[in-house]
Amino acid sequence: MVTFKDFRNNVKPNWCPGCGDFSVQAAIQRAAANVGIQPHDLAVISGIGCSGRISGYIHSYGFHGIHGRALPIAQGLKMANKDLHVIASGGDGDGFAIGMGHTIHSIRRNVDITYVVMDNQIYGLTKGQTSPRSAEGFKTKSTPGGAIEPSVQPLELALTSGATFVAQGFSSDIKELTAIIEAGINHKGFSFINVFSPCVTYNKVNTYDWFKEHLTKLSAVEGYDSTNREEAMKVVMETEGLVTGIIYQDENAPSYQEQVPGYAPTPLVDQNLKMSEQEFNALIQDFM
Amino acid sequence: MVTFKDFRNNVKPNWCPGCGDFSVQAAIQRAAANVGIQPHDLAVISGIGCSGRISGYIHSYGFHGIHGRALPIAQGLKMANKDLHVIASGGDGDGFAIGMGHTIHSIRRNVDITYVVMDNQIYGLTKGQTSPRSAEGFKTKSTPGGAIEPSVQPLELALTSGATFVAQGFSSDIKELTAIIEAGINHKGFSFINVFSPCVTYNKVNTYDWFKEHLTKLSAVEGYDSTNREEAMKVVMETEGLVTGIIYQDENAPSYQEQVPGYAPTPLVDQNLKMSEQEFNALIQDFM
Amino acid sequence: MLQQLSWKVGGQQGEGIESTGEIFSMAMNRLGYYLYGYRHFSSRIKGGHTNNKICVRPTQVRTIPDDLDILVAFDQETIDVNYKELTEKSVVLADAKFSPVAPEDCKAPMYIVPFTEVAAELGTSLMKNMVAIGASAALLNLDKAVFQGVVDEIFGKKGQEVVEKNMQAIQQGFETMAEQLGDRLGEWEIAPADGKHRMFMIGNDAIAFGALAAGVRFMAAYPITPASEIMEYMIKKLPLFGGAVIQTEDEIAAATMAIGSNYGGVRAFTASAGPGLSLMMEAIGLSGMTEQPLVIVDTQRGGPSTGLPTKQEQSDLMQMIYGTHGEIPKVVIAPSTGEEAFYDTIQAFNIAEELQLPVIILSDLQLSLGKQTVEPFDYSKVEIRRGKLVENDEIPVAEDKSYFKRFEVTEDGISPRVLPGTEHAIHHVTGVEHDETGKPSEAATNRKAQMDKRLGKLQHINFKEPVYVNAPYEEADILFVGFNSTRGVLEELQQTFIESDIKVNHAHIRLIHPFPVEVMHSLVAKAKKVVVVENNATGQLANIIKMNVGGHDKLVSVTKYDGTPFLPLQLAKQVKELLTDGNI
Amino acid sequence: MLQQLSWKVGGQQGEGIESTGEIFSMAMNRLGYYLYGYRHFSSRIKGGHTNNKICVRPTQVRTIPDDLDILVAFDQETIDVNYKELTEKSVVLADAKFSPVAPEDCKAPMYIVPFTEVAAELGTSLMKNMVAIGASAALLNLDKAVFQGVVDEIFGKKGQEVVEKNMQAIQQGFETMAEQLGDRLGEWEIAPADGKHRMFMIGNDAIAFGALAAGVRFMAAYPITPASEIMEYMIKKLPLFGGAVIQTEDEIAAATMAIGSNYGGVRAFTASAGPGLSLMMEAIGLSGMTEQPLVIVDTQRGGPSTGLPTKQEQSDLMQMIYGTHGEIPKVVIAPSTGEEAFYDTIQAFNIAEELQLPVIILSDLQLSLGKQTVEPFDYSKVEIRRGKLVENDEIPVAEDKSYFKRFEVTEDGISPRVLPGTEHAIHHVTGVEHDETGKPSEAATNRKAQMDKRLGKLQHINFKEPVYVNAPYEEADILFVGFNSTRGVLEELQQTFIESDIKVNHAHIRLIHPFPVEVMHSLVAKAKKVVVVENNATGQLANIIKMNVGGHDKLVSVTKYDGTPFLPLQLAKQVKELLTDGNI
Ligand SMILES: Cc1ncc(C[n+]2csc(CCOP(=O)(O)OP(=O)(O)O)c2C)c(N)n1
Ligand SMILES: Cc1ncc(C[n+]2csc(CCOP(=O)(O)OP(=O)(O)O)c2C)c(N)n1
Ligand code: SF4
Ligand code: SF4
Ligand SMILES: [Mg+2]
Ligand SMILES: [Mg+2]
Repeated sequence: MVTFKDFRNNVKPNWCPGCGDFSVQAAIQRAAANVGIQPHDLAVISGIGCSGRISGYIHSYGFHGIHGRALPIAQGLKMANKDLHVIASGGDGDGFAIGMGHTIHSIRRNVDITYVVMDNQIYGLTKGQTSPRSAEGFKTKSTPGGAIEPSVQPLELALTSGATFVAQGFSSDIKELTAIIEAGINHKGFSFINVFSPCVTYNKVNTYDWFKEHLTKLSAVEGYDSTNREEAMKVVMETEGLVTGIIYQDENAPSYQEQVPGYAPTPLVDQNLKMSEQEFNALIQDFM
Repeated sequence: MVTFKDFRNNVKPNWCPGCGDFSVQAAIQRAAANVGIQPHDLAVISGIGCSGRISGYIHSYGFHGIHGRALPIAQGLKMANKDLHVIASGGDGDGFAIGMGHTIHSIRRNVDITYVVMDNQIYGLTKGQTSPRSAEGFKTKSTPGGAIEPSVQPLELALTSGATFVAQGFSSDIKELTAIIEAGINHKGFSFINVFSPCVTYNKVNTYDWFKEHLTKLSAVEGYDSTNREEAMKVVMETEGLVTGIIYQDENAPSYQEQVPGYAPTPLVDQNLKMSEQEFNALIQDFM
Repeated sequence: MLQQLSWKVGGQQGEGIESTGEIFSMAMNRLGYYLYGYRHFSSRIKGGHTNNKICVRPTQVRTIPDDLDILVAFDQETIDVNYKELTEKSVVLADAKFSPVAPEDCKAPMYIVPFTEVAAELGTSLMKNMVAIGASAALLNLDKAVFQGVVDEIFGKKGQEVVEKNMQAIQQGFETMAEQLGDRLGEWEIAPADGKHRMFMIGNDAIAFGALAAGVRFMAAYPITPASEIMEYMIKKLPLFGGAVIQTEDEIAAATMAIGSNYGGVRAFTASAGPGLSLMMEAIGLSGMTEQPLVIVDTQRGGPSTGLPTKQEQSDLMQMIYGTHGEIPKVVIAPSTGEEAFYDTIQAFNIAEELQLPVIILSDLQLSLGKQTVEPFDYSKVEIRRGKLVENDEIPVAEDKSYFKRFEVTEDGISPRVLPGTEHAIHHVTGVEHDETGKPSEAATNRKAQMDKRLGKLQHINFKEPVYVNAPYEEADILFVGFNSTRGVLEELQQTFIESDIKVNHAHIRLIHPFPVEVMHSLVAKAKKVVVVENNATGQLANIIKMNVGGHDKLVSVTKYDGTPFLPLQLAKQVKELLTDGNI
Repeated sequence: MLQQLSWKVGGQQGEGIESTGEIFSMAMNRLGYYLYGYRHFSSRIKGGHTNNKICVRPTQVRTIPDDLDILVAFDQETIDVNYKELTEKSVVLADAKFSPVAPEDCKAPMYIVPFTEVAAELGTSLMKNMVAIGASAALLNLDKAVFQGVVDEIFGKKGQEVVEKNMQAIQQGFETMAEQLGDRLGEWEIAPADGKHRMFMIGNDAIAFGALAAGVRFMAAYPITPASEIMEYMIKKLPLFGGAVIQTEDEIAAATMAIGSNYGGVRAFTASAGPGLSLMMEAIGLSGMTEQPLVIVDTQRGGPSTGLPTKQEQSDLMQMIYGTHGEIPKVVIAPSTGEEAFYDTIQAFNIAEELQLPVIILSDLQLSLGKQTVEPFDYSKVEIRRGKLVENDEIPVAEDKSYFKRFEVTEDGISPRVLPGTEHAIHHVTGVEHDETGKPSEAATNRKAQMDKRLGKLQHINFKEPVYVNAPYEEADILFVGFNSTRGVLEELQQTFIESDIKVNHAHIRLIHPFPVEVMHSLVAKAKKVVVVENNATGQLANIIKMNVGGHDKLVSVTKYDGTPFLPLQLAKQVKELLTDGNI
């Protein structure tokens, strides 16, 4: 039996003490163990940012790519080897600024991977500029007078983009977060998981306490039906996005891979690269 | 008095006969005339695609940029010269595939420009590949078995991204479209206008007739309140996006320019480039 | 009897010009002729002049000629735009429908043939192209049976009646023409071909086929001229091999997705043109830094920016070598024929895996879209080499979570490669500088070791025939140098010059980077003048030679950047002018 | 009395190391010393070793020395990482708190000083840096009054009490140290400075200040190390001038937004580093093709990919020249000092408008973040030239909607430029090839004319002093060549070598592209060996010289790519080894 300890490696994270990302890492490790994945069957693909370092802190395959492109790398990997469990992760700048296009198109595409955004409403690694998730009025190095753009609404965006799995967690609540990520891994399409992961160094507004005060837990909403998209949209709008839990899931929607015409039922990586002479000649015939 | 004829130039569009883009062009010309803009005070910034050619067919300043980047160019221009009327336009691939990130962030930013998407649910110029707006199941050169991704929902995306003006038109209904674009130009923030503009060559499904059959006009919806965002979202979801008219407008929201700290009330382009010696010395003092 | 036929059909885009050329060529191909075609078209869908110029020969041909023997015109514009290519020996066949007028200084006689009318009488004016083909057949004295196979193949699924109608159109075109020709019937007959069956394809087909044969099972791409056919081929064929194509949201996604797939162990690639390549620069750097194989096809077109998207150019050379920030090892391959396009694509995938780096297959519009005769590809020559791909059972069980040395500094400079999913080989991959296990490291000594290892890999490249050399002379007056599709025009020129007693060697660079310094050094040394011929304005290849080989004094840069390909006579004149100008 | 002091403070990131160096330097600056500082830091927010090395001299200094005179250590790691730089004449000041241990082979004596303890006693251990500064002052025999101004300025707004506490901390640091030092008090006293007031700033400040002085009123940018300070300066200052900064969603938006603003007539720019530049390649091409001015700053850092984001490198040179697909005219400027960074930035904006093209200001991490003494900028030297910007009243009324010839082929190759909003000058702009009015055109002759016009513009560049030359010898043994921040180390080396009777000339390339061929040709001709020194692995500048000037035989490429800057002694050794190896 694997345990979360199997997903620990011997690298000491270079995050600031108290950073929310520690718990996101722990939750991914626990979730992977709970699902029963072997470390070598998991690949964590991450972006650039403080958050992006996460792929180096989990004992599994890890790929720390370039800013904003974790999702296409992750999808390419999953297409190559459908037997791997692929988790993409990165910051709010990574996923909602430079990576916004990929985020929305990945959601639409529904390739079976899990995407965990470590949302601290700030650019951590570059030392405290505004992020698309920074609230209006939030003062940062790049908006000393306060941000003047309404913040991106990840859950609404995901829902309107045809997401089949939308959830949100809070890094303080490792238990709930672990359960969410577990469900995300088990979901057979693209799972979109936004996680409030406080930056203790540059975000003095959206702190642990702030979230504790403002967050609603879906598990506390009686009779909430996560299979209902309208209801999902409603709860997100009502809580102004400050809600945690599995917000929406369509368990029946086929994943991208299930729909691609001709896509092999076995991992592409296991195929013999060389085609037969017969196949080769048939291709030649097209041009004769 | 300017008339729409003042916005005609002597270039013959190279669109296919019957292409929806002709009417979008006409509507922009009429709207500009109706608003009373002088041709030299209008700048049309366009992307790459059949649609993108539009900036060359209107007698006004025109900038035909690169694929997917009409919006940042347009915003840079508007920031430089707030007295200009700036219209950005391009195709559905331009705005929702490669340009998706800019589209969402431009909406959030709310710089006072008008964005007209010529949505034909296909890639025209590159000869008929699937676009993010192609409906599921739609067969194209690149999806011979039918598209397998749910199509992007422009109106929902705009609404969830904090849009202050969201509208949709149909290129056959020049009158309504003209009125929409006129309102968009008059709107003081970012106006997002999606226009169904059929591609008669590569899209044999979403034809003029198809739209005539499927579109609902908001003007026909009794008591529709375009200042109510929830109602807007509702009507968009109910009609599955097949609705035309001004869907949502917040006339009171300040534009980006109005909120930038210190931004000059007169166009930046009119400023004297050279600072005074006094100003210069004050800057030097910071480093002494 | 002609030793070569130069045939062109022209009209408005969207009018069936393409299929006219296609059917004519297919028939000639089946007779065993060698063909080389070049299409003139515009960046618009319907309307605008388009034409298709095809050179037919009983022997190898890899260039379009300057002149025309036959011009088939479906509109007046076709005559006006193309008549300068006509000589006294040529002929114009013009559709009666548009009341054609020959310009005063048109050297060739014009025959007005009722293409549309005849077709309409047979049922649909759409068949006017078949009538025109029939008329051409009369000039060439071709048996209409020659077309039966092609017509069967194209119209067969529409039923026997359609096939027959089309054959009738050809027949009537032949007859109507024959009547007008009188004595001249068959005057344009071409010397007989060998009757062998060969492939007839565009360069993009050869590249795509090569990719498939190399074992590609995944492609991620975004449409763009003139690369899209590669994606379209893969969309058609990959499902037969269990693979998939994803049309991505942009080129950045395409390149990074291809990296992801290669990381996963599946050969994957993307194809684009200039604008797309410009967007992929960061991804290419990632591939280089993380040592993940990546193959990218760049089908060059007229630049800069959107430029001349449907025109020939070779102006991305420098970008392909130097476009990425920082320093990575990178391979740039530039095939010049359909055959090379196929085999070099396979080489590209092998090298990408062997050296664990990005490989760019450089093509140009003329090679990518020009349709040419290609010798059937040889299955036995399809070799697949995956380099140091280590399997699980070759790896000792890792102790105490220590990472696998995926980036080990080895003697030959190549680190062992493992795929995610391998039990005993967990490691980290990052675009940040890293140690042998992939952990980020800023240590100066490690940095240097990893940089040296990565950049040093290029020394181990296993590329067959990096330069195509035809150098009959130990001491040459001229060494011609080119890359990509100028191959044919230079071959032609070399022959002509040799015939006028100028000693000419020819080198066509197939491996652009790492530059084949030695071969080129000795060839340059053997020549009095080095004439570098390229379709760009700044003489990029000439500059690369200056940088790598020197020889500034004897280098002459011949450039063309007006969107049109080099033509043999025109180029000969250009070179000769430089000769008499004392430059040579 | 020292002619130069080399001082370093080190500790954990986020511990106040930066401000220790800052306060010490500011005080020295006000005494009229010349300073040059270089920070070692990592790509993480808190924790990890960081240090700040500062060279203090009564005369100009533009490099950090190899050795250290004083090392102030706030943790053991600082000693372990840096002790090799210590000589017998140096000294370590270590905080008693971490029970410091000097390595056995440490040549310098160590003084253990209770920095933290003293500070804590005064109220807060945060003031330990002031104690350390006081201790340093004792070594230098500095009057504590020297610090009063700086402390006032920094802590003034926190109230008089805080100011006094900090001054007390300095005082006590001085005294505690003085006690330990005994006789050695003031042994590290530096030769007196001239007392003149000069600026002390990082290169990024100089660039940003230059942009503001050049009339920039708009910036669009995306954060990245080591460019962010430029954006941060503009965010602070632009509101004072009515302008604005937009932090965009990515670098593509930043570059294209800047193009839009320039098109509108407002000087605008963006700044980034390698990864951002790789993403901007398509936009740069658009600027070149549409002839819209665009200025981009590239602050080079360790590549490739994410590479070594906080380390020195000069490896984007080739990309800056050749990164875009197709061929555009482009200017690349590489200032090497704070002064040049300021004036060259102004030149960049002038040239961008005069020649209507993209101009890249190349910097490197050492120049961008290294803090140095800079002569106060001269207002009278700030010249603004906008080129052929045509006003409405100079334009005849257009007839019948004919377009203005914005892309006219003129004698001097520069087309008249008008801004949108101009009544009589409506025209079209496109990245597609176009005619003189901006309408798309595929015509071959027009294409050639427009390409020739665009590329020919570079001949008209008006750039002051394209190469910094210090060439005392008509026949030199060595010509040193470099660019960007290697200026100081080469100046230093030139002097040392000249002192040992080697005839050395020095050329620092300030205008990288178009390459100053003539100047360099003659300098290369005058030298026996050309030693090109650069912080990259492939010798990019050396290659550019080979391409443009030749001289392959005498070129020696000296490279360093381990993330650390060149140091004078180390470099001298490296060069001398090459000399004795027979290479020189
Ligand atoms: C193309 C590119 N642009 C910019 C950067 C610099 N950069 C690194 S991380 C980052 C954003 C960090 O914010 P976020 O994604 O929210 O991650 P966090 O550090 O907050 O976890 C930026 C702008 C980069 N590495 N690459
Ligand atoms: C960076 C880049 N990638 C690809 C292309 C090729 N391209 C030109 S237009 C276009 C898409 C056209 O679709 P759309 O935006 O919907 O415009 P339409 O032609 O349908 O009006 C593409 C992919 C390009 N010009 N630039
Ligand atoms: S800066 Fe913020 S996000 Fe980054 S490691 Fe520190 S606390 Fe975490
Ligand atoms: S291809 Fe379609 S979108 Fe393009 S011009 Fe023709 S009809 Fe219009
Ligand atoms: Mg963040
Ligand atoms: Mg479209």
